[in-house]
Amino acid sequence: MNVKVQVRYFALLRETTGSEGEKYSFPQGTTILELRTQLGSHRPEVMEILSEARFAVNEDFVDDSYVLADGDFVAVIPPVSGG
Amino acid sequence: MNVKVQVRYFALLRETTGSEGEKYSFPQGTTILELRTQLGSHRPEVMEILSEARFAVNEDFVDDSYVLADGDFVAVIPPVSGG
Amino acid sequence: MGNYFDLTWDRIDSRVTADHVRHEAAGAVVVFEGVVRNHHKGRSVDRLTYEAYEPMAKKKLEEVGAEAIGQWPELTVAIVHRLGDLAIGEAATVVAVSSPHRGNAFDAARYIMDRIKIVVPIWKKEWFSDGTHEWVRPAPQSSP
Amino acid sequence: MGNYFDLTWDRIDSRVTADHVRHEAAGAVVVFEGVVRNHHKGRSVDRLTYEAYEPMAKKKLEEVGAEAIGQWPELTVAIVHRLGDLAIGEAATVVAVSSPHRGNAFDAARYIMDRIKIVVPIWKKEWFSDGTHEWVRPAPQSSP
Repeated sequence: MNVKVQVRYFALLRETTGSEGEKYSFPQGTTILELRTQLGSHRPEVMEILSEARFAVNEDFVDDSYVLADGDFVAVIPPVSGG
Repeated sequence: MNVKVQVRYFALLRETTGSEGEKYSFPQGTTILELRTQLGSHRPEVMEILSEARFAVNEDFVDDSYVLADGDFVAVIPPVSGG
Repeated sequence: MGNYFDLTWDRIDSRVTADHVRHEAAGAVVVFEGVVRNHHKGRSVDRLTYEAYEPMAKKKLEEVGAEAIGQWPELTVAIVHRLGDLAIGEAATVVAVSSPHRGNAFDAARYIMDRIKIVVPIWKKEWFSDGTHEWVRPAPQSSP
Repeated sequence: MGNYFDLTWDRIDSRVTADHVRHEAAGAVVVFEGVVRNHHKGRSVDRLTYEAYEPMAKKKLEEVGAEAIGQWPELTVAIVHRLGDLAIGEAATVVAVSSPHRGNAFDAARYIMDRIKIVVPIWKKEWFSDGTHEWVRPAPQSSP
């Protein structure tokens, strides 16, 4: 069985992909590290941004070992510059 | 020849002396240290305040070695508490 | 009155932000305003655009406030961050803190700003006077 | 606009004080307000009276500002100190500084407050709720 996740892009990543986000389906057990790699191979133009980005799931930062759950809302967070 | 100075009191010192200040005449060569001692012997009730006070002449702090000049305006500055 | 955290698309009134933290036991109020300036790294800037992952940004502002109160329990904190297009001189962030004593108020305001720049998902695009624009890549020493 | 130093017998409007330091190259504005609080060393306070050696106090505020600008040349500084009778919640001092970057603005505002409490001839009398009153003898850790 696969897990379905919603991936959301912001700022530079949104503009470079020309997309607010995408829905993906991954095998159960897929981690953020694997997601990071998959997104990069799917969109080579954002590989560098992805390498610097953190990921948030359901509004909290997660690390690369986080295992995706069905229905997760995954935000890709390039280095922030607020304040 | 003597030097005439105006001594000015503020805050606790003004209230304790019941005076805004006094005019004094001292022998030439009198220092702030000597003034401090004289004021204290003249008004024993303010000895302790005087021992903690700094002195300003013509709106600048001076140290105990300052020699009074005729016409000096001498302010006695108890520890400040502004801000 | 009390702790307050908000994102807004309207101009921030720093007086209103500060009023949230005023109370009778607070002897010190420190207000920080991060303002759009007309230059960055030697380049002339015309305006800025701020974009946020809004629900997470709101939540992280609240968390940063809670962290500060954890460190300085007598603190009251208000943080407002602006989104959208900002002209030179407009405030992007206003942080107001109150405390019985000033040392903690200064420490807390600075701590909050440092943390905002790390954990709050908000991004800034600079529109330069030469017609180009760029999403800011933060460097520790480059920020207001 | 620019550096500004004043003593006043009227309520201080911190917005007006802050407006003195705003300019297009200033990315950071820090405003400190020292506010009359309802307690001091565990005693309940009703109001305060501030007295100054006025010409010297004005001059020393200017000197403190000049010292800060000497250390942080990009700084703009405004300092206003209140005199007379103040109620709880009213500002006794407002210090506003602007700088291109926030670190210097925080450092400078704190420096200025520390210096004011040493070199500016202003004295504070506390009127306690028990009917007594006392000129404050400063202790480094006791001030807002």
